[in-house]
Amino acid sequence: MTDAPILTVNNLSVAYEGGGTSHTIIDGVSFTLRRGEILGIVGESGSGKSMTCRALMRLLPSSRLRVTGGSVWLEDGRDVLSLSQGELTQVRGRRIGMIFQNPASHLDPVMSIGRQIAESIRHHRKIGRKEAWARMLDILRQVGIPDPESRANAYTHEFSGGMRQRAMIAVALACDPDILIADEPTTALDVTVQAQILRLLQQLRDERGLSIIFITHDLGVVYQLCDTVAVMYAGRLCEYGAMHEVIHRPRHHYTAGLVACQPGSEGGTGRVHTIPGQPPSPGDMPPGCRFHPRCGAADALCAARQPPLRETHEGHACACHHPVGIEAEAEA
Amino acid sequence: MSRYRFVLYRPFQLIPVLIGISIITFVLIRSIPGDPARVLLGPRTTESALARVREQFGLDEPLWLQYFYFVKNLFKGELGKSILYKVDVLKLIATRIEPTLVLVIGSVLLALLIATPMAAIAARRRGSWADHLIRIISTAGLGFPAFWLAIMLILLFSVQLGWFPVTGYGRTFWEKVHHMTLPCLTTGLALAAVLTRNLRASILAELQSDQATAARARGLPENVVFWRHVVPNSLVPTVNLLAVNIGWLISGSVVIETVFAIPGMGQLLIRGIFTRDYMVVQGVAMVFACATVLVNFLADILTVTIDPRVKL
Amino acid sequence: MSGTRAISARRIRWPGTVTPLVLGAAILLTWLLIALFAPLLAPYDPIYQDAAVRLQPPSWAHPLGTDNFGRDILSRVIWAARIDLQIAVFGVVFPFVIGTVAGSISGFFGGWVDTIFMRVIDVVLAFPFLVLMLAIITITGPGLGSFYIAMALVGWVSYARLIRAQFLVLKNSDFAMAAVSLGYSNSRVMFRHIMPNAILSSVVFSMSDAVLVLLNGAAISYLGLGVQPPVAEWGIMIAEGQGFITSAWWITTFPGIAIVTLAMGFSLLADGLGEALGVRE
Amino acid sequence: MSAPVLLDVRNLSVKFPMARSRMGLGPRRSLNAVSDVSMRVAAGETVGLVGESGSGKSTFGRAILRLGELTRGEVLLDGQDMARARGEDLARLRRETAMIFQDPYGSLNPRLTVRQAIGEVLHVHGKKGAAGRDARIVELLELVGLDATLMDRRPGDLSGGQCQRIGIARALAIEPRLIVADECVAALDVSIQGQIINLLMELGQRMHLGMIFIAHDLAMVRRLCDRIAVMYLGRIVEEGPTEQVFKAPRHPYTRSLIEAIPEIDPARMLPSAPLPGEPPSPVNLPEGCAFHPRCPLARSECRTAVPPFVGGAHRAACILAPGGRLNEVGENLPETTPATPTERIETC
Amino acid sequence: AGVLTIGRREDGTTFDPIATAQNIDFWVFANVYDVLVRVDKSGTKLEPGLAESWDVSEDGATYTFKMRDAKFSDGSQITSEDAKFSLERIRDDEGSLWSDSYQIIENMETPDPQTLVVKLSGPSAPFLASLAMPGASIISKAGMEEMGVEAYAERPIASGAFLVADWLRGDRVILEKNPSFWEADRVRLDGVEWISIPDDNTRILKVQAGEIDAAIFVPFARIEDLKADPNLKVHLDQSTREDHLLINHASGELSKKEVRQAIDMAIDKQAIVDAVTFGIGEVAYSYIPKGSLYHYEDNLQRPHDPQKAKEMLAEAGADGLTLDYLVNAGDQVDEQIAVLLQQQLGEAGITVNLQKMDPSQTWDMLVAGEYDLSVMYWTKDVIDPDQKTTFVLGHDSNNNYMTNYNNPEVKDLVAAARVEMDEAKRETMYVDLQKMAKEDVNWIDLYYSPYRNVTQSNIEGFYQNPLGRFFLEDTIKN
Ligand SMILES: Nc1ncnc2c1ncn2[C@@H]1O[C@H](COP(=O)(O)OP(=O)(O)OP(=O)(O)O)[C@@H](O)[C@H]1O
Ligand SMILES: Nc1ncnc2c1ncn2[C@@H]1O[C@H](COP(=O)(O)OP(=O)(O)OP(=O)(O)O)[C@@H](O)[C@H]1O
Ligand SMILES: [Mg+2]
Ligand SMILES: [Mg+2]
Ligand code: NI
Repeated sequence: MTDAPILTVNNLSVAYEGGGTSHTIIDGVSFTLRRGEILGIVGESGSGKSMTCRALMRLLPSSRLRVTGGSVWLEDGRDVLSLSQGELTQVRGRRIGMIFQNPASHLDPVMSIGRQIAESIRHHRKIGRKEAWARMLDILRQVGIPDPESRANAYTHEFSGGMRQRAMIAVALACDPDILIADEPTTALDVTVQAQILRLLQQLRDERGLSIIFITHDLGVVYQLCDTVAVMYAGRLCEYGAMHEVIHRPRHHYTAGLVACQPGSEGGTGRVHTIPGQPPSPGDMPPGCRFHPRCGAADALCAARQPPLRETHEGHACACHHPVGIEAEAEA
Repeated sequence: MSRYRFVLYRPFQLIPVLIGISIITFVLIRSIPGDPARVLLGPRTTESALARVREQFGLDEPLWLQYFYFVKNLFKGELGKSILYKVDVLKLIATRIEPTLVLVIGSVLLALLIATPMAAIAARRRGSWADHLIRIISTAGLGFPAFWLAIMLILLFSVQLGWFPVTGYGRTFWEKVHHMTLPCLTTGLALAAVLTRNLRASILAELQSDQATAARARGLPENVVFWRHVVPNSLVPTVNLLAVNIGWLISGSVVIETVFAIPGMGQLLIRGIFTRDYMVVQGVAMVFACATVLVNFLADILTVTIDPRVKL
Repeated sequence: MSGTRAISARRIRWPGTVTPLVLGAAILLTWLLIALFAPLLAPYDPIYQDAAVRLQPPSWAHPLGTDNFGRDILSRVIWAARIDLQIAVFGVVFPFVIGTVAGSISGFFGGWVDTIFMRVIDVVLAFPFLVLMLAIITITGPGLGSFYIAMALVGWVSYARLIRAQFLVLKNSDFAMAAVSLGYSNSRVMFRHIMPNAILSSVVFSMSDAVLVLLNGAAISYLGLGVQPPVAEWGIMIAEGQGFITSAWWITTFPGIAIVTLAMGFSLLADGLGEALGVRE
Repeated sequence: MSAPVLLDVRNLSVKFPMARSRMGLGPRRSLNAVSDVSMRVAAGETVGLVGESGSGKSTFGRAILRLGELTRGEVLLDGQDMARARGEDLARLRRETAMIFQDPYGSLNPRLTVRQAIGEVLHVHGKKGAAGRDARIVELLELVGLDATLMDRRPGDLSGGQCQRIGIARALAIEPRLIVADECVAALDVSIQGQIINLLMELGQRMHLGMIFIAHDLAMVRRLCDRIAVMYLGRIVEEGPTEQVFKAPRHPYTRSLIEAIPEIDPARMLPSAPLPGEPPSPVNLPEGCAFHPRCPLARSECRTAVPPFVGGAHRAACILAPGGRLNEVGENLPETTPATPTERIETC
Repeated sequence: AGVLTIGRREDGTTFDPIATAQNIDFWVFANVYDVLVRVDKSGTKLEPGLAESWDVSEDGATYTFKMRDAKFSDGSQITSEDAKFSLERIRDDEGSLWSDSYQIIENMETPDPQTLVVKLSGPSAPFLASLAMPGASIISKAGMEEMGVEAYAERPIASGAFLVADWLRGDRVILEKNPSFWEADRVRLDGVEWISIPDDNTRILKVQAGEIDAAIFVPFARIEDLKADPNLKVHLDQSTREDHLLINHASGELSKKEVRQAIDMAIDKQAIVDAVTFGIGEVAYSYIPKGSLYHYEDNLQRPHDPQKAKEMLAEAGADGLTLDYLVNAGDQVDEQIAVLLQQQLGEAGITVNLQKMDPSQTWDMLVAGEYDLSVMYWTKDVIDPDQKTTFVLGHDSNNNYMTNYNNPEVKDLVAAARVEMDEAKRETMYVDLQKMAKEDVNWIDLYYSPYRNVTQSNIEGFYQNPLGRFFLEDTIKN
């Protein structure tokens, strides 16, 4: 892991405008990614994890959604958000590859896997058909697809779930990008297969120095895989820092709750720890700290003012007026 | 290839359909009031003449026996003898099949030629004036009665501009092309309206599909995404729509052939119905039904070819 | 692409917030009102023949002209709205009901019931429907009643197929399964739980089907088996005016426009409903 | 188990017919979704059923409630066979059992309000006169921790967790004795999952319900269930008291499954060589033990014969398991990979 | 020189003269086959055809024809053997639609190739005229025996002015000049194409666009503007067509003569002529059409007087009369008349229910007597009035042409007129018949209308005689 950031997301915001209303979906998200780093983004469903990644690829799923602010700096100093359409196609795939949660729908069903990969290679590398095909086979082999020569001609539906996800990874790796964005790539898979995929990603990082943004809502996966972690809640970053820091010493009450919720950790019986209440809906955000209605430590300040993301510790930032364990630590 | 295996056994599955069709045509046409003998002889005739004609064509036999003969003939590959024309129906159909075929195929081709670019433009520039224009035109296009549109096109292209002949079929290849352009355009326009709307919708859906997004994420330029990943995927529902519309096209041919004096099966059928020429109606309906079934079969093959997921 | 589109979207919107749904409904409502108030709106008796004013071009006295019997086209177009709306409605309602019942039975029970229905549907679909309709209409004698009978006998298959497909999906859906697991009777599951969800796509389809029904009516009129004269109906007005198309264009043009607008109303409504209900044809 | 047996499933098999091959003339093949599965559930007991996707868990769950096809076997409810019940008997099954579904939205009719959805159950089962019905609905809603103000909302206006609770309330409305919950928390957020699990735990105890809890997530099962059954390709390969199974799995598949759970525990890092491959298709199952192609311990015998399901309260279908052919003595499974749980340097 | 292209409504059905009753076929037969005796251009006189001359025996039962020296299109001689064969076929063949009309022929002899002797079972005034019927066209015996009926019906061996070069079914019949025709010098055209164009509009548009030389069956509505076109010539040739309103005498009040007379008076025929035929037709007053043999110019014409009609109905105890009117679906003119009559009869207090029916079905209903009123027309194909008279007044079959008209006196007179060989006597008999029919109102005569054809202005000599025969042998294309 080197220190030079390969991707810097600054104050990224996304809003939804339609039907006469407009509301913020992503609100000022910032983080950096270094070479060889695996950044985990966790959060509940609808907290904006996918949207953040799509925004930084400029792949928002609807014309009613728009990026309302912020910047996404690449290593070479370009801002993805202000690139021309042509430059963008060079960044996508070539610099940043993307793996989606549901490979079945994200692969073209009517084009063979091999052709899809070779297509990207040829497109970015401007090399011959044969050469591209050979490279494609290489990549398939790397992601662990047995017998790539014959499997390359198969279609998506002929692959099993795990194989599809490997194929998806192969597609993302086709042009040897520096950054890989993986949007819940293992959620749909069985645990045994999930373990295989996590292993593969780790290997790729180790062998190629790939930087990975890994989206999940399973803290266990984060623990097994990531170096840093960003916790999102209701469109905002609420905690961000080195993985062990955040998981072992969560500062935000939401993160703390999440960690405590993890049922398997001690195998005990009795009630599971829960966070009371429901996450807010995007059109109807509470004022102040968005977590305060569900937070045990909330007071008037939380309801009134939005807490900024502050560094509480080296490399560990948290957006909370009353961070967990800060007083305790000060005493120690 | 195993996915194409249905090509072998599908024809067998048609047998019950064909039996059903033969019974329905048979019963239906015979339950139409009116007497073919009387039609043939006109009003100035005598009972004895009527009786003789009925006997000659077996119209005096009990219905089940007539059906038995009809089926027996079918197995011999015959469709019976026309009451009006006094020739074998198969022979009549043989002389009439080409124009109808040309009309249907021509309409489909023209419709595709019109609909594909229109749908592509409308979908890619969703919300632009071009999109709205295309949507309005295609919505209105659904509402034109075919025979009225036909006359309008004739007035414009034949009478005013003189580009195409008013009616007829022609004998040489180019003559046929020249004659059939307007009729094909008439049915083609209506079909194009349907196709444009459908294709536009499926392209729009496909443009926002996950796999198109993924293709963009791979850095493929929008054009490549569109032509290689969006369009092929949106064709499948359109192919099926076309197949469903084939019955409608054949129906359309009945009217269009009358307006444009095309010597096809539609005209034969209409005259058959009005003159109670049982054999002709039976025969043509059987041929039309088989054609519809065949077209659906072809559509299935095409679907399987376009979309590797489909198994039949 | 979506990203840039979001930033530099250039959209021409329908004036105000006119959506296809609203526009379609407005057109239909207009025609409905015209039909309802035909006696008030029509300046003349639609079937009164006035030999003195035959084949008059549009004028103040006869804004849309007169036909070869001296009947006022405007009045006929207005009165015809009654018949044509009726055609569009009844031409759809009967097939809709029959098809829905057949399709739901076929889809819900499956097995040999389904097989039989499917074969029957295959057979009916294999016929060019206009031909089938012609045959049925000649059997029952021309006129509106026969037209409805023919439409019902031929048109139900589309609805049956749609509903059946929906039932096949929905009967395995969790909520249908839940209903069964809660011990509800078959009919309750079928009609209270599956049907309301299955029927949406047919409702949307019925709107575009109404367009087809109108056009079929016109084609049948052209082939001479339309409504009884002297009733004013757009299809038959066009068919009758054919002979004057070069000399008296107004006889065919106005009923033509009427059909196209009504058809557009239905299509737009179908589009809008489909969008609103999340159903695609 | 001292409690009386509520449900006794014996040798249940479910086959799905497949389309005939070769011009419809070839042999009729079938997909063995569930083969020869037996299971007992006592009143007040919660049995967890885990296994990978496609292993037949849902099919099993549906079959015992007669919501799906059932090819062979018996389903005894209070000793009465329900597998082929009709009419009144089937109605009794429906009255005494209920199912909770995975998709919280999908299992509710989108057109019915909460009041209608629950009221309908009460109406059909004649539980309460129209007068008392609303009160009972409120009571049920409170039972699952919902506010009565939600009564007139439709599923579309509710969150996933709320919908799931309504699904549970509706299931409870018929006052069942046995509940089958099919992945009922998989679609929910982590923070909500716990709420539902707690609710089920509470209800199970309070109402002395028998429950079959189908899940992917072993951690949840461990928390909730008294006993656990592990399915692989349509068969139960291991069954026993939860803690015993977790502590000392007897089937290599169970062990791999437990190892593959990503946990926040430096002592339990993912194996560096995870279980290879994926479950084969249930259409053409491998000969012998279905797990052998992926099994790190596979012997040549595994290829030929299906291992018997042996053991006492904790049973497994593996020749290497205690009581299995090669392990009469009852040692635990041999280790396959050296125990190198961590390969990352702890930073804190 | 040149090929004449003519647009017509339908394609022909066959070239076997005995196997069709359709005008559409007959009109082409007249170009392809010659007959023993022809009808002249006026449509009222017979003239020699393939029979150069003929003698009638004293008793009027034996006819001796002398055949002309003429050849078939295959070059073979047309002999009396062929004539005999043709007449035997129409009388005896099981496929003949006309056998009833020729049963009068008892036997035929051919003493030599030029002589045909026909013996009738009794005298018959209309016999000679019936030989002019296209059904009695002369075909080649050898040719038919060799080719078989079906092949002959497709590509006949012609005895007339043109031969069938090709027949594209459903599209067109292509005729070429028959060089072997005995009158070949008279024929100026190289050929004729009969093209079927079913839609009235497009058929006319095609002439207007100059794509064809002529079109027949011009709708009344188009006559006016076609006349205005300098490139076109409109031909309104006298026809024997008469449109009439059938009355079912067996239906309730309609059995009363006074009621029928009242209906006759309630109808404004001139209005029909104006509205439906655009003034091209003429009010009809006798069942024997104007310009036909024995037509009676001075027959009674009841004035249009709805008031009087009302009174007469009241007198007859038939006020508030409600009648079912059968309309032929698909026939514009029929529907127009129906709509007009409905309004006119309404003015006389008669309620008319229109019942639109497919034409094939209306016949069945007419024959079954399930109607009150219906419009039909009759175009003669024989010059002699006997055929029509028998059908309409002679109680021969179909209940007097579906009307159930029953007047024994009239019936006897019809039979007598058939065997009366004296021209003058016969004429008075027919005049009486016309008067009696009018008095009884067997049906209501509506209007006579001409054949309506249009040609390019460079076509000369395009003419259709009242029986519908086109004289294409005299037509010139410049
Ligand atoms: N096409 C869209 N139009 C409008 N809003 C959208 C759209 N897609 C997503 N959203 C909203 O954006 C917010 C963030 O969604 P996002 O998909 O980023 O969540 P997520 O954290 O990835 O959730 P999950 O874990 O379910 O994938 C949600 O509130 C969602 O409702
Ligand atoms: N109706 C059906 N027809 C045919 N095959 C079926 C049907 N339902 C299930 N199957 C097959 O039966 C097998 C078992 O499916 P089942 O849904 O029971 O698995 P599961 O263990 O519940 O999986 P998951 O964890 O994904 O829910 C699968 O291979 C599935 O494809
Ligand atoms: Mg997401
Ligand atoms: Mg399942
Ligand atoms: Ni885009």
